[in-house]
Amino acid sequence: CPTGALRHVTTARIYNEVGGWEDLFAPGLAGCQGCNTELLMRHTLRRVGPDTVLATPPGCVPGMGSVGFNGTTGTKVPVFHPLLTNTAAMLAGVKRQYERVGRKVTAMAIAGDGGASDVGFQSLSGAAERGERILFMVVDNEGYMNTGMQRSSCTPYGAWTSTTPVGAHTRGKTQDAKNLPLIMVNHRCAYVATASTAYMEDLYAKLDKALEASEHGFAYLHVYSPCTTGWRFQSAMNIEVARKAVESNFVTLWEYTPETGLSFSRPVDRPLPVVDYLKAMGRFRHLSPEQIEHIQNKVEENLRFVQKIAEKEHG
Amino acid sequence: MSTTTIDTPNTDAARATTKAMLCEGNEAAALAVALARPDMVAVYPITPQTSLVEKLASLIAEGRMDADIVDAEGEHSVLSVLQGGALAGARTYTATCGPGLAFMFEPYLRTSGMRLPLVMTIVTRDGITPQSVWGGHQDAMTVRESGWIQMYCETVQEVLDTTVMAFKLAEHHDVMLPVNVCLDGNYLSYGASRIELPEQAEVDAFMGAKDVNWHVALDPQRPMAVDPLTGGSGGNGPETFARYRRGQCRGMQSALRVITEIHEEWGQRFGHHFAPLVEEYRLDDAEYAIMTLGSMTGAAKDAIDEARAAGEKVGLIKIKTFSPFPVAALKHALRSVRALGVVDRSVAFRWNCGPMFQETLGVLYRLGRHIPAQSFIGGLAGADLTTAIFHRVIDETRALLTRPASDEPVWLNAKD
Amino acid sequence: MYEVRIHGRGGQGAVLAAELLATALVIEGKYAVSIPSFGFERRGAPVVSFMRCSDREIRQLTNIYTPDCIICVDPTVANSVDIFAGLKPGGALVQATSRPLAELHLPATVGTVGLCDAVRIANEIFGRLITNTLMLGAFARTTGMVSLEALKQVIEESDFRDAGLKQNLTALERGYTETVVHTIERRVTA
Amino acid sequence: MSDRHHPYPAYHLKQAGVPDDLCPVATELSPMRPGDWRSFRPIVERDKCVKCAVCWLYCPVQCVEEHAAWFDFNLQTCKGCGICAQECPQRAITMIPEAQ
Repeated sequence: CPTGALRHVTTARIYNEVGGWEDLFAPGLAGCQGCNTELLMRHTLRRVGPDTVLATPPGCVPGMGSVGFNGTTGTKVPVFHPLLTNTAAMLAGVKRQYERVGRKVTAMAIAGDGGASDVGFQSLSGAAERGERILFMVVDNEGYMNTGMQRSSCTPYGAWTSTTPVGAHTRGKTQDAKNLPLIMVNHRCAYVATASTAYMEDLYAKLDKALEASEHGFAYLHVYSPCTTGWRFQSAMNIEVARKAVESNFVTLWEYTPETGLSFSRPVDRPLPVVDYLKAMGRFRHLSPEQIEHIQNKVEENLRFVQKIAEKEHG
Repeated sequence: MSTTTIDTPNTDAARATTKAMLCEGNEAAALAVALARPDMVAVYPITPQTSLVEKLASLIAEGRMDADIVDAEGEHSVLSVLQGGALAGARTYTATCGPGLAFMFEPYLRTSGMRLPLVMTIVTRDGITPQSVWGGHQDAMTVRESGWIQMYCETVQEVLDTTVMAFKLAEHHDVMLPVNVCLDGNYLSYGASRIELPEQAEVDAFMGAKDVNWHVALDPQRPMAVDPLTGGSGGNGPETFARYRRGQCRGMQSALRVITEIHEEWGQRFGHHFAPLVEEYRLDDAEYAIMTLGSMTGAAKDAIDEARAAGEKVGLIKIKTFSPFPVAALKHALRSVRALGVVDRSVAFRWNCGPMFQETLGVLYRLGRHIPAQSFIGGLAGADLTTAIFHRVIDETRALLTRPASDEPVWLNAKD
Repeated sequence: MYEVRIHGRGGQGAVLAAELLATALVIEGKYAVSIPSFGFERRGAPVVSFMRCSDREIRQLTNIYTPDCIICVDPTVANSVDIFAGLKPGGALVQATSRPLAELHLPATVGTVGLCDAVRIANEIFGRLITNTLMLGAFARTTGMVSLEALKQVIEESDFRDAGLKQNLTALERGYTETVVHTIERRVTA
Repeated sequence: MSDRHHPYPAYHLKQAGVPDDLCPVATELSPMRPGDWRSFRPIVERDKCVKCAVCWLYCPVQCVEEHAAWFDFNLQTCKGCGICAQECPQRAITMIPEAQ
């Protein structure tokens, strides 16, 4: 299989480059079996390195013990629980003080989509507007998964969550997801990108760019992170679900800088029908044909929207 | 406003040099902050605090103050930015009031638990509903159980001096708690009085070395997890949690001693003497007394002087430090009075009285004295508490010598 | 204790006038307090501010209800506000007006009157209706409570810049020299 | 960027004299080992392994250990999710019931 062979070369190259760097989380974290977020955290922090202050607002990231419990820590670098609401602001304060005293420290957040797109959005937007020099990563598992799968504004249309249940009157979430990365593009951040753990070489490349951008402006990374528990699929299928999201254009991978504009980093030539992605998990099991059509239309509309921005930037 | 300065003759050789000037309360707070040399101030404007942060911004713009100023998008982020700054070692400051304080309540609660020595002025404001932009203590009183130290100022000079002292207090190793300097919106924030401004070098000598994050830091050279989840239903969690809570309470109690020490040192250095916890005014042979808080006290003292001149045996007790509540100092002040009138500029909804009155009842119990005490509520939403009003308070308190107090508060600026 | 209440309209600088006056008195070695009224000071709306001074420390941070002197920096605000409320018997009025004393309706409490055609002078100096520094000059002339020199020093050291500074110094000077002071015989009560 | 990757410094609160009743802080690493969560464990067919590192790349707990000619798993921390077996291009990994 030619694409598979290509992938081996790429993964081996990543391994040879970064495999020797220390995993900066404790060996034991309490993420669910097959947790995509734990995978993302470990790769990310290893890449970003020990000269980092890490903020993990309430959610799965500290929920699995990255900040620790009762006197122990889960992380080898300085780490803290900001409030769900103030991650970007608190990190900005940390970064500014180190800049004031002339120390090079990366201020990084690994935040859930709920804390970023809902209740933490004001501080995120404010910090982006002020151009605070921080690296803000959103782990988008499309809901409040740590507390038992409640809907967030990043939850997609039709998805079952515990607060958008399936019943006689409603069948899952009745609104489409907020597109947080595009909102961040409209803040003209120094760097904005979407990524997926299924495309790890793409993620690593974007992490490098984001890290660099965070030295002179606000860097924002939005990573789609399937949740085996909340989305209802077998833990072994996590990367496969993440991959199908991209292959169906349910998730598009792109990056943006004010200088280069927006461009797709993994364009999909022949996208799978979105139903192939939806069928891979239980949270969409109840969908009617009309709901599936709505989602297919939305996927295409979202794609056209981003394509137009990309064309304008390069036209 | 004018920054006219006049050198004042130095009457005490050991005393620091000062400059006299006319200054509004908000301006005095800003000048004090500059003297304390914070690394970081974060601001969001709100009436009646606005002229304070405008003054800070101009001091920084003119190069008269070396601090990073963060124009945050709201008070919630203001306090959050400062928490981050403090965890990286910055001395930090902000000011707010009313709705701004309510909006920052979530990080506000956290500042004391993390033992971060922030200083924040509350330019007190009434409301929030009935909607009001005018003075009153309701905002500061509403957050009184949040683990912050709160000191209320009577004069513009006291605003200036207390604001500088607040930084040293907050960073004292036995305290390590955030401090609110409460300054009355309107009468103190915009009222301009003659003040004496201390010299920078002498404030530097008073302040000593900055020591903000020795106990908790976000520093790659000292990696630690800050505020991991603590508690649970078993194991060592609950007792660990209780240990930290008890530590917070001990810090508050230590503050009573440290506030007194710092006020004494300030008085020796600068010749400005303020009662650190509770001021006893003409109490020595007083049969009855009134209690005040903040800027209302000046008019009340004038009324006491006039009543004394008319032969009344009345004195005044002013609370300066409201949190931690100065139980021992207030016990001393109340030791011999036989009737008490307590004037609050806010309400304690649950007890149908003023908050200071409510707290004082507890002190009387500890003292073992059951004397008639009356709650007076006035000065809400910018209402003026004049000498004439305090004569009424004095008269009604004197009446308690011969009749019991009412369970109802007396509403001073309300028409029946 | 000497208490002054200043009446004007938003934009004429009544609040600033109270602070400038208090600062001048501090320069002269007195204690002084200025308090603005706390409303919505919109341009044109009636505004009031307060100033009290004394040889010893002032403790009251309150509004003023029984002033020794009223400075009214606007000729028509008295139509909508009772500017004389609480004036102490024998008190002073410093009024911006183009009318002679005989045309003014003054209550019995007024003992001294200083009249200054401030609007006309302000138009000549500023081309705008800024009467506050003019009326401080008029106050100094009428009451003698503060020296012209101290007021000049305050204006020189305050935030006024360049042309504004020169205009305000001129305004102060002309307010002082072009004010006519009348002493009213106290009416004998029957 | 590899200059970022130096050993992180150890810091001991007690040695630094930080009281244990101020702000909750922690420097001791969590001793948790979630290996006992497993129902299935991965078995590597060593001769099939080409060391492509795909299992390492996608292992959420990063428990993959490199040996001379093959990759294997640290069973103290492996939670048995099965992603490695699913993603291995050589089909070199099998999940077998923990009870076996």
